[in-house]
Amino acid sequence: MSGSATRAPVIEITPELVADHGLSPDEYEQILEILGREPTFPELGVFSAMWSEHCGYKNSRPHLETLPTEGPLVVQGPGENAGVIDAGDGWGVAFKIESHNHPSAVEPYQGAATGSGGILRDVFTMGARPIAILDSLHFGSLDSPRSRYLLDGVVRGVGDYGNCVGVPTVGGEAIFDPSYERNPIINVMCIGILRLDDLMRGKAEGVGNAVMAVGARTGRDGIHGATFASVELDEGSDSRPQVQVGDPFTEKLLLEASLELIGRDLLVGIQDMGAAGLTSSGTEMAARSGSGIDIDVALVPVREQGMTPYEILLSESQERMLLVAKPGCESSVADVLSKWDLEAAVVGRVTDDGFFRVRDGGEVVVEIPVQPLVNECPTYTREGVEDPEVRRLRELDIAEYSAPISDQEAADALLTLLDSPSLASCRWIYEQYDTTVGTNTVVGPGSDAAVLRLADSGRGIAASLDCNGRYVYLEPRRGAKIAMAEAARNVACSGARPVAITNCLNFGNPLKPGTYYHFAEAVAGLGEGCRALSTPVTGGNVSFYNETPDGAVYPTPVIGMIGLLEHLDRVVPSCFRTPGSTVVLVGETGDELGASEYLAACHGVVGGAPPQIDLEEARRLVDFLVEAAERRLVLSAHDCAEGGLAVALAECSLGGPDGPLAVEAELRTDVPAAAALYGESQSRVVLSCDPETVEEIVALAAERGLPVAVIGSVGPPDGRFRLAAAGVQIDLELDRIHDVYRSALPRRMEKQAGLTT
Amino acid sequence: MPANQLSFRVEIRVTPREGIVDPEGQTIARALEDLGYRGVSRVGSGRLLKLELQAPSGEDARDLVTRMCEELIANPVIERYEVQIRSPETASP
Amino acid sequence: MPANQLSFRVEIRVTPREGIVDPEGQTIARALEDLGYRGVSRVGSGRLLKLELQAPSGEDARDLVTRMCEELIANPVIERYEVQIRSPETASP
Amino acid sequence: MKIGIVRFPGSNCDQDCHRAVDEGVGAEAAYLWHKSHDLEGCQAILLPGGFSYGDHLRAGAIARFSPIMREVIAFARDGGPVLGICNGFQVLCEAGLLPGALVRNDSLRFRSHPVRVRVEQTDTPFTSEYEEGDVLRMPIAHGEGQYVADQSVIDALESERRVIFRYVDELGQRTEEANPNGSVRNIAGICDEGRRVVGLMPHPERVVSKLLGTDGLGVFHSLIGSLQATGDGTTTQTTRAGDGPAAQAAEAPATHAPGVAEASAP
Ligand SMILES: Nc1ncnc2c1ncn2[C@@H]1O[C@H](COP(=O)(O)OP(=O)(O)O)[C@@H](O)[C@H]1O
Ligand SMILES: [Mg+2]
Repeated sequence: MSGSATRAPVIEITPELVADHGLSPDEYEQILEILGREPTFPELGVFSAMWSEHCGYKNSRPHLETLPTEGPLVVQGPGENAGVIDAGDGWGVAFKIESHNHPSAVEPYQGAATGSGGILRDVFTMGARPIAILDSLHFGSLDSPRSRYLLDGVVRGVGDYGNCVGVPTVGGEAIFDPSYERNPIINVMCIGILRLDDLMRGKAEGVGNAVMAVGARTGRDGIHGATFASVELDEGSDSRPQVQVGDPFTEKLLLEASLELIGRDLLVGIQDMGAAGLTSSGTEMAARSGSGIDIDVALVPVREQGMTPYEILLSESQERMLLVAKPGCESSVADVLSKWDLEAAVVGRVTDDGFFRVRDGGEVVVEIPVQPLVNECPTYTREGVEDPEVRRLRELDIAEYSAPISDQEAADALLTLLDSPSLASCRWIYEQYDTTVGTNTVVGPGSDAAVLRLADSGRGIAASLDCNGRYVYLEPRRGAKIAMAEAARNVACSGARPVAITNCLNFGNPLKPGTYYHFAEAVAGLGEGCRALSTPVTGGNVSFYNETPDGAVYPTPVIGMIGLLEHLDRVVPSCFRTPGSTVVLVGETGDELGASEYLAACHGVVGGAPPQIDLEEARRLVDFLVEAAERRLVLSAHDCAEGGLAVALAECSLGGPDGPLAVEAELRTDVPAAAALYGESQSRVVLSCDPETVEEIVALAAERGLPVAVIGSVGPPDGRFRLAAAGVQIDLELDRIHDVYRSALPRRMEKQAGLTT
Repeated sequence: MPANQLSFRVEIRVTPREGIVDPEGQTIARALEDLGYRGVSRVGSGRLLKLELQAPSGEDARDLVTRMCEELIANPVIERYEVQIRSPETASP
Repeated sequence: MPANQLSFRVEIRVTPREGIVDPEGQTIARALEDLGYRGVSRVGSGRLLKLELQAPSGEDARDLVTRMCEELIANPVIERYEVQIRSPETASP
Repeated sequence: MKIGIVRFPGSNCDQDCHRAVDEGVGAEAAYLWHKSHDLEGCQAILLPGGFSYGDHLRAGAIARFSPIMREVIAFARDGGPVLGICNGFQVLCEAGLLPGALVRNDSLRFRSHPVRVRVEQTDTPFTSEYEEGDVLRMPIAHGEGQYVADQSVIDALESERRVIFRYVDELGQRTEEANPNGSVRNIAGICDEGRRVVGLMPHPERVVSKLLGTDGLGVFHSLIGSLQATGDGTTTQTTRAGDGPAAQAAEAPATHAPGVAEASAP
């Protein structure tokens, strides 16, 4: 059903109304200047949405512009629905990340589901078939019922959506810290593959070409979602923000129909109607092409009666796309959509006058020049100031925690860490995700990086999502560099060469100087990391206002790293596979307990400086790992991260597909025992290899200037986990630590069902 | 259990709030049409919960059920619920 | 549409057949208990379908709805259904 | 020899099945659109996994009314081999080609992980290449995989040896822990009375390559072998008169020994 939209009464534009739309008086002045007159009410809505933080990047753009975005493999950098890299032989990999923090805080199931839906659309509108999803989840402590409720709903939401569409969820991270209480971070990354010949973009070219709205009908849901994502969650207010409901079944139909339309060369351009719906898709497509667009809201299929132009323009109903058909292809386009039981309506035409013009039947209700609307959103560079409390915590004297510990204390600490939900097995989460549909998943969740088959090329794609918010909080620049290095290391552990990133910058209110400082420093660190590792940014997302009444969440710039693997049959697993193999530690272990999970989980301390990171060394480590895999020197490779060497070794022994393997290891070092076992010194990797190849590995590491030590062996038949360092010996029954590691999440989650409070 | 408890039969219906999409209802509507059923419209899907409740009075029962709905059974952001309580007299047919 | 059609409001409740597991009902029962609700028993879950129907008479409406249920809406292997039809008079409040 | 793979709106293992047939065992695979009335001469039909019609109402409830399902039902009633995997199994139960029903997992959660299933019977077109008692490792990925049926149906299934796959542990033992969804008697797959229609919840089509595991290959090799053994595979023409071109009887007579899967170039 479509008909004339309900004629809205003329609404007077008052200063209050302008303020309610999140526009400052200066910004309003700029609007008056652009238009040369007062805006109409729908025009005010359009500006408000496009100049929101979410669409306009007001507070972030100047910093984002410092990130490197070019490289030999980058086919499409930031500015499109998703980034694309060249994967060889005419194959491309499209990928992008998206946050859905605020909707998920209110309605975890639907919030997470619609986040997955949006990022899938961003990828398949590039002409790519989505082959994998990864999710980065940061929640409050699982001791809180609210956090358990949120985790339960989010996991179901991410799972049900991907499962239904048939895209496997193959990796991610789950981190728990009270800082995220009530404002969880839900970032979802999607990876798709395409023939580069089929690469599609969100363009609106060719005067007179039909602009079509396809997919679900437009309802009143999520109006001003983009603005909503740009304000703090207000505890007291009961004006519940509108939450959208996802429909993965329709999404699946849209996915197949879109790929068929692109494959048959019927389209000029296509874009998801995501945040700010018809407004952002229409104007962004026109802006990219330097064209104009003329639409009639009366032609848009709607779900509810009496929708006004304002509502139709700003609705964020899910599973909708805007596309521009090639001349003469309109009816073929309609045929394809109807084959997939989808609705399509011609709602307008491409013009060449550079205006976004919206009619309601005959009457023009919006007429805005596209370029300033899309590209001249005012941006702000502010003064960032480090919060003194942060500095105090960073400079906290943590020397006392390096005091000698007993064997018993060392063992207890390991059990505590393996029981910490951030370090424990995530199996409870990923067993709710279909990880193998599509038969591209060579390495699924539970490894350092997921590895996917790149069609029949014999090559692979590796991907990892990483961010330790505690590091970034305590020292943002270093924390961001660590996130970069860790993501690259994870990918390289699988044998793949890291080639590009997407990123999702989750921060608090940027108007607060402390948050702004975090943001600016973290982006600077990100840029350094990208340059040092030769992994340019191809896109990303910024989510501000992640605040709760207790303050901002930890600054959390999540890195989505993509790597390419030359020979899929040389992929390296994370965990020990072979009894009798030798265990090797690459990298230097320092006296670095600062910002560690050990301090947080075992001593309740958040403080100290995060570990040192030398990006040049990080790069040499990556080169070493890639070459070792290429030469088939290693049987497994696992990155040392949160929880230090002891936890890394335990993960290697517990995570294999055929059950746990015993291990016996000793690290000779002058570093105090607690730091040797649990410190989080960077650029370290635990390898296992055939005893015969040890020499070659040692030589290769030395060639790259990397410290290396043979520390033990896999699979003594006594079924124990033994690790000695600095005179302290951990000796635990394998089954015991396995139990703790495996049951940490289910033990907390399965005792209660969903709560809605 | 205190002697002065009464027994109630409760039925709770949870349906999508006005304006929230109902993909399930849409699919069922289409299936009915494909099967040749004519004259069907406004198909809406929902969940149903039945339970028995001991409470001192009908008013207490209603209070309790309302709290349950708000806390656990429905998510008011996207769902609405209706409660039907049959008092002890009418409970036994 | 023929002029002599009446409009009915139909509500269909589908619940697990006797003897068929109802894990959803059990889980909700457990959750309610965990949350401290006492005196709740016999929790059962089901699905709800609402629709509007045009039919020449109440009898026709019931026939039609029964056919829908048998053919599509309930699976007799595991489910039973109840139908409530509100006639045109009572349909408008 | 041609194997048909039905695509319902919401099917999402159709491509995996296609690949298992053509790359896995080198036979010809053809997609059959749900709106079509024509099996296009296929000698066996696969109903793939996924979420046909979004699993709305009940998994498989709406798909069974698709035009193509009318043909599939007729084909099956005439003894044509039909395999339903996951959602396909649900469709077969809804369509009445297999008894019982699949309801929500007892955990109320979607479950996705490798399981082990024991081959209980080898006299079906989809298990003839296995040995009775073989323990296969393949993934499950479903929210509604708990097999239920009346006691009399279960008794009949058991006494007629129609339980084809059962969830077991690494040692091949039927244990409660090995049962991922609460299915009665650990049932993972069954067949119809004629033993030509088989449904199972795990995904053999996901383990048909060296890279990802090969335990599912036997299902497809069995099918090819049994089609070759019976000559043209299909016993009768099942396309309704007037519905498109008459399905060609299989072009190639069985020239290979039964059980030898040979790539037949499409
Ligand atoms: N953190 C970031 N780093 C690099 N590019 C970014 C970042 N955030 C956003 N971008 C880019 O800015 C462009 C505008 O994003 P937009 O499409 O408005 O985002 P969304 O899809 O979330 O609505 C996109 O190309 C996006 O990749
Ligand atoms: Mg976008």
